[in-house]
Amino acid sequence: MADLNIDIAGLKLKNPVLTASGTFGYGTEFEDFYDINTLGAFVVKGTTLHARQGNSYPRMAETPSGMLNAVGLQNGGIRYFVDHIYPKLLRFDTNILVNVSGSTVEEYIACAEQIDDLEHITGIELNISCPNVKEGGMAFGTSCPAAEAVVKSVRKVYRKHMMVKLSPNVTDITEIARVVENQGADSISLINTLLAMAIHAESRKPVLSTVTGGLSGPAVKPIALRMVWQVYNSVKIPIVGMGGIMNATDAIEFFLAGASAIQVGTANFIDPLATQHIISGIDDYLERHKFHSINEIIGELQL
Amino acid sequence: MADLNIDIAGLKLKNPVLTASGTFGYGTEFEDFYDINTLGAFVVKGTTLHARQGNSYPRMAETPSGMLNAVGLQNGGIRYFVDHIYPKLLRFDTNILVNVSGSTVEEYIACAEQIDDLEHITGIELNISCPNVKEGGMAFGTSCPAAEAVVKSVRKVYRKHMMVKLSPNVTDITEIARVVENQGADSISLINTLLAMAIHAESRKPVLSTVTGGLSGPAVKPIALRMVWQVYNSVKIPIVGMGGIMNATDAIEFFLAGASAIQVGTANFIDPLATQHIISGIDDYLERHKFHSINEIIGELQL
Amino acid sequence: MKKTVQNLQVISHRRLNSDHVVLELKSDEKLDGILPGQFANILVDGSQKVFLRRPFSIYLVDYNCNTISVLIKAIGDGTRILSDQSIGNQLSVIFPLGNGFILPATPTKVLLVGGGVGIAALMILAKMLKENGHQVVILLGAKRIVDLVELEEFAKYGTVYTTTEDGTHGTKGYVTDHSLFREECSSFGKIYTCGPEPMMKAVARLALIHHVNCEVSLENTMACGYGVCLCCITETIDGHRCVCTDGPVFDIKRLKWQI
Amino acid sequence: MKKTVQNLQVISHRRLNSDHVVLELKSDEKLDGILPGQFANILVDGSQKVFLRRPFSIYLVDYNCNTISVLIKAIGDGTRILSDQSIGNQLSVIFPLGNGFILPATPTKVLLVGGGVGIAALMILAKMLKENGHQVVILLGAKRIVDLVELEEFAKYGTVYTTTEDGTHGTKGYVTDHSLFREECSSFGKIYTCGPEPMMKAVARLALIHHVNCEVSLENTMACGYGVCLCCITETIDGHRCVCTDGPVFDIKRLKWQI
Ligand SMILES: Cc1cc2nc3c(=O)[nH]c(=O)nc-3n(C[C@H](O)[C@H](O)[C@H](O)COP(=O)(O)OP(=O)(O)OC[C@H]3O[C@@H](n4cnc5c(N)ncnc54)[C@H](O)[C@@H]3O)c2cc1C
Ligand SMILES: Cc1cc2nc3c(=O)[nH]c(=O)nc-3n(C[C@H](O)[C@H](O)[C@H](O)COP(=O)(O)OP(=O)(O)OC[C@H]3O[C@@H](n4cnc5c(N)ncnc54)[C@H](O)[C@@H]3O)c2cc1C
Ligand SMILES: Cc1cc2nc3c(=O)[nH]c(=O)nc-3n(C[C@H](O)[C@H](O)[C@H](O)COP(=O)(O)O)c2cc1C
Ligand SMILES: Cc1cc2nc3c(=O)[nH]c(=O)nc-3n(C[C@H](O)[C@H](O)[C@H](O)COP(=O)(O)O)c2cc1C
Ligand code: FES
Ligand code: FES
Repeated sequence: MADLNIDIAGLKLKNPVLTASGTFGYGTEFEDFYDINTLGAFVVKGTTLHARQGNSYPRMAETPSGMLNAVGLQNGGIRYFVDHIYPKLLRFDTNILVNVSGSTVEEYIACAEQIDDLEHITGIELNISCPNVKEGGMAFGTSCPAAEAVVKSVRKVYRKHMMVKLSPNVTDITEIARVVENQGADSISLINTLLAMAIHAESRKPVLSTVTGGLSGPAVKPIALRMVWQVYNSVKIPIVGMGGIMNATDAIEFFLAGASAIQVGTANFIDPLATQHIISGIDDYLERHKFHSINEIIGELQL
Repeated sequence: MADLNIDIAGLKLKNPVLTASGTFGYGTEFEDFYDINTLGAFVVKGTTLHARQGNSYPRMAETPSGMLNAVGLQNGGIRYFVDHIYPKLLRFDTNILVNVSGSTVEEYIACAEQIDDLEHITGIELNISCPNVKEGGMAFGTSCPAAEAVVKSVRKVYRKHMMVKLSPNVTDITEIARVVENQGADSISLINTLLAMAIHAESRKPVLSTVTGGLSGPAVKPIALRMVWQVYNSVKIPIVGMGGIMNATDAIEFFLAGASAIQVGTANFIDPLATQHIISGIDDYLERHKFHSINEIIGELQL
Repeated sequence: MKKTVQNLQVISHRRLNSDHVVLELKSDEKLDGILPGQFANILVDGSQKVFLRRPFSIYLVDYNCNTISVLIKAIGDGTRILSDQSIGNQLSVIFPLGNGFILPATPTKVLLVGGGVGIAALMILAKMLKENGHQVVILLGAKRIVDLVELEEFAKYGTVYTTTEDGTHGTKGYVTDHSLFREECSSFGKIYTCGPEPMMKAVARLALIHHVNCEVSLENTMACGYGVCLCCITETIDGHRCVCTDGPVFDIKRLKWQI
Repeated sequence: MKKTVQNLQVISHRRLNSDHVVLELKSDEKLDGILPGQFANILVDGSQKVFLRRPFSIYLVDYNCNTISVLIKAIGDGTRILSDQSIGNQLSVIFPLGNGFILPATPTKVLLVGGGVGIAALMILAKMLKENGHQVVILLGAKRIVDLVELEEFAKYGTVYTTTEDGTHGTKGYVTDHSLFREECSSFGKIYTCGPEPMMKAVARLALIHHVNCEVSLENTMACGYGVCLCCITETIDGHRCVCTDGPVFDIKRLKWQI
């Protein structure tokens, strides 16, 4: 058994496998399948200051080796989370991060402030990259000044681990990554979904009620890997990589590109046990290649 | 038989099916398979002022529902093209476009000037989006001032149809599209490949000699469709859509999103007869839905 | 039963007609307590065109053999590949999912209305209703006679009536054109329906008019099938609700249908 | 023969050992003039993991039955799926591709050196050399005895020698350790080789030393297989050249190998 422990800027994880926001509910949905305390951490669903209904149906389209979603951050709002969800999370013995979104900087701040008070929440993942909401969302992650404003403001009120999740829908992801680092992010996670579209040729209609949605799954893996590698070469804070990770081999590719940990998203839908296979597969890989610790392969791409 | 004729800003095509640069050689390679005069047009391989060796091996990686390439514009240079390739193209009775790339604006100009003299070449496709060359290439397509400079300059020396091919590696593709339109492009083609990366976990090496390469194939179709639709809603000049088109249904989706014609790229590798099936499939679709002409479905997405 | 992911083995493959098959899938583990109306989410492994799992109602359960059956109508790539599975193949299945129909507390005369492949959700329901002493009437509608399948199987659990749009079997017309609705609708203590949405809405309208309780089983495009992706919503009086966890069975009074 | 895309039917499937099979594929059309060393690019239809075609040397051709055979070693998803094809299945095949070996103009004693699945390119070559009156010596190398396949088939066309790394068959060691190279290398008018690159380089070095003409058949990752993608280059004295059209067979003097 290799050493899978990893320290992400003070966030100590028993292994580098997390689940991605919006693909893991509040964790409780997986309890029938496995003990979710085996995860390095899990990230709960996108949470906003006010309750959100999300977008209308249909919200999903299958695409080649991937899918589009246009959920639009359906959630009960931070008060509902604190009152009704948080108490249920107290029984878990692993790191829990809350994914936070907002339409304005003030909303981000108000939401983060309330999470700061929750002892059992190890950190937040600041989502400045949701492509499925009309206001805010991705806009914060595709412009340097906007990213700067939101990260800086939240940093002032949130004292624990602040991971910032970047949008891949940009010309130069390293630019945004550096801004985020400079404003005090503890770590960076990427990628969120790519803005995309599906059309039903027979009915001549868009498949999604919102016309465009976010692309995820193996189709985006090569883009995600490239971005992780670029960001790894541009910032010093740790990176949490994701985008199309289906198995341990995919995960290893992200570590080599520079990710200190990874998140599993869409793969949860295909195989609810995906994270469990990935954790043991990483261990196998390390043993087979005679590495003692996961730390020995992070960023170790041989050029 | 529906009417497949289409007029792209004066470029008259017998049908809206073209082949994409870099995936169709100089056309001659397909003569064993079918009569390439059946195509609306074909776009020959990326041509530069000076001969280019291209990148080292390996240049290709297979990815989920797609592939990466890092060819790097291997070609004999424009003089070689004029002297040795052009004479062989004289026998074809369909539109031929030359895809032009450069490291500097001057190179683009010099190359375009020489093509302007070739009677049998109907137009150029200005490639401001190649991700696989060190200098120039994609840089011209990811910044508005750079795109403006190259399109404006080439417009001065090139009098026939000037199609400009956009890069998808940008935050806002409509911004670049408008610049290109304002500088006198006759049409816009998109998308070129997405900058991406593949890693071989066992050897811990990048799969490509250049580390990153360009992603194409069905994996990118949802992104390409979204960009075509965005550009369609932003400019008045015609759009030639591409990115992962494998069959007639895919092609129809691009027409509905706003493309007046489409290009078939990676699909040629999987099925050399892909264009032939697509042309007849488009006709079938139009007949089945009782349309008389391809013009009736362009941009006709029902919102 | 808790939801699980299991590799189930295809142990029988029964073709009903050109596009319908019933697959029987065997588990290595003891099955317990699957509710009528629950579904299974099946992986179409290795196909280029099918990325996500495909949901199917649990058609029948055999607790002695530890098998579940699904009735599949081939309409696209996923269902076609599943229809062509050979005996012995393993399929990765997440089950049981969803909430299930609610059976009446006391012996009741109930009506089951099925259309198209929606009948798949009703077989196990009919069986359990009968086993629980209810009086079961089954009305199945289809376009043409060839689309009516498993009538004999249904007949084991209740009286079966049919309608076809072209009149080739039973009453000519839609299910709602059947005399059952005109003549004895109010005599039913509950109506259960599953099929195309327009059909279910028409049935729901009649149920409302005649003040009969009615549950419908909805379809929806699903990514996960167990409540985490939030892709499969339907509008209810409580807002957006997931069809895969809050449903697929809904009391029509909870739905915001324009009927 | 002009290159074509055809659906060929699997008409025989011969398993040689746990990971090698020979598939015989039948065309509806008359085949003509396939050169030894040419290859076929085969579509692995419908698999999620395999997007591009996979290239295979043409192992044998039967002009009477209009079939080509390929020898496949299962090393990954594509080759595994192809190895499992049943008789009757259709495969989309682009063939014949590439340039092919050049046969000596006059009767000559030639040496064929094959390693691993590289032997696939040599069978049809051995056959045609023999049919054209050349004297054929065949040297096949492998790790262990189990990896040596089709020795009897090769024996039809020439004298067969073997080497294995563990000494379980023939000479112990690499092909270049065989006495043929020490004792009679210069007696060959030409050497043809196909196999792992280190092996081919070692053979090429000896050929150069002994001033024997030598052709090698290269492998490469290919997207198209017919010269349009420019992905499959190798360094030659004329610059980058495509293995799929300028090759797969190269005279070693054209290659920029460090040997
Ligand atoms: C809870 C539930 C239970 C179900 N039970 C059964 C069952 O018992 N037996 C059965 O045969 N089917 C059942 N279905 C439907 C089945 O899941 C779909 O037929 C299947 O997902 C289609 O997959 P495909 O790959 O064959 O078709 P695709 O290639 O995905 O689609 C083919 C065409 O059908 C349309 N389509 C796809 N899915 C649906 C859908 N759910 N509703 C309407 N149109 C759709 C697509 O837009 C497309 O035009 C059920 C669905 C749900 C949600
Ligand atoms: C001209 C030519 C002729 C060939 N003839 C034959 C033949 O007659 N019989 C035969 O069995 N094979 C032959 N091959 C090799 C065959 O094409 C590959 O084994 C096949 O493409 C692998 O596909 P896969 O999906 O099974 O493996 P993949 O999943 O693609 O790869 C599995 C592993 O093998 C590596 N790999 C893949 N392709 C190659 C390659 N070409 N060289 C080295 N490593 C590779 C990958 O990096 C990976 O690690 C030939 C190749 C060429 C170019
Ligand atoms: C259905 C769905 C819902 C998602 N919701 C959120 C969300 O609420 N917040 C967020 O930051 N990312 C969200 N994402 C993005 C994922 O967390 C992840 O960044 C993306 O899917 C890429 O990873 P994958 O390819 O492994 O899924 C969602 C993704 C999907 C598929
Ligand atoms: C091997 C290869 C080489 C390419 N070379 C060029 C090129 O020289 N010039 C260019 O503008 N685009 C080039 N492209 C991009 C294609 O023309 C096209 O824009 C892209 O592949 C997306 O379409 P597809 O998914 O249908 O392949 C190349 C693509 C591939 C796969
Ligand atoms: S399908 Fe994912 S929540 Fe219902
Ligand atoms: S494989 Fe495309 S040029 Fe050789």
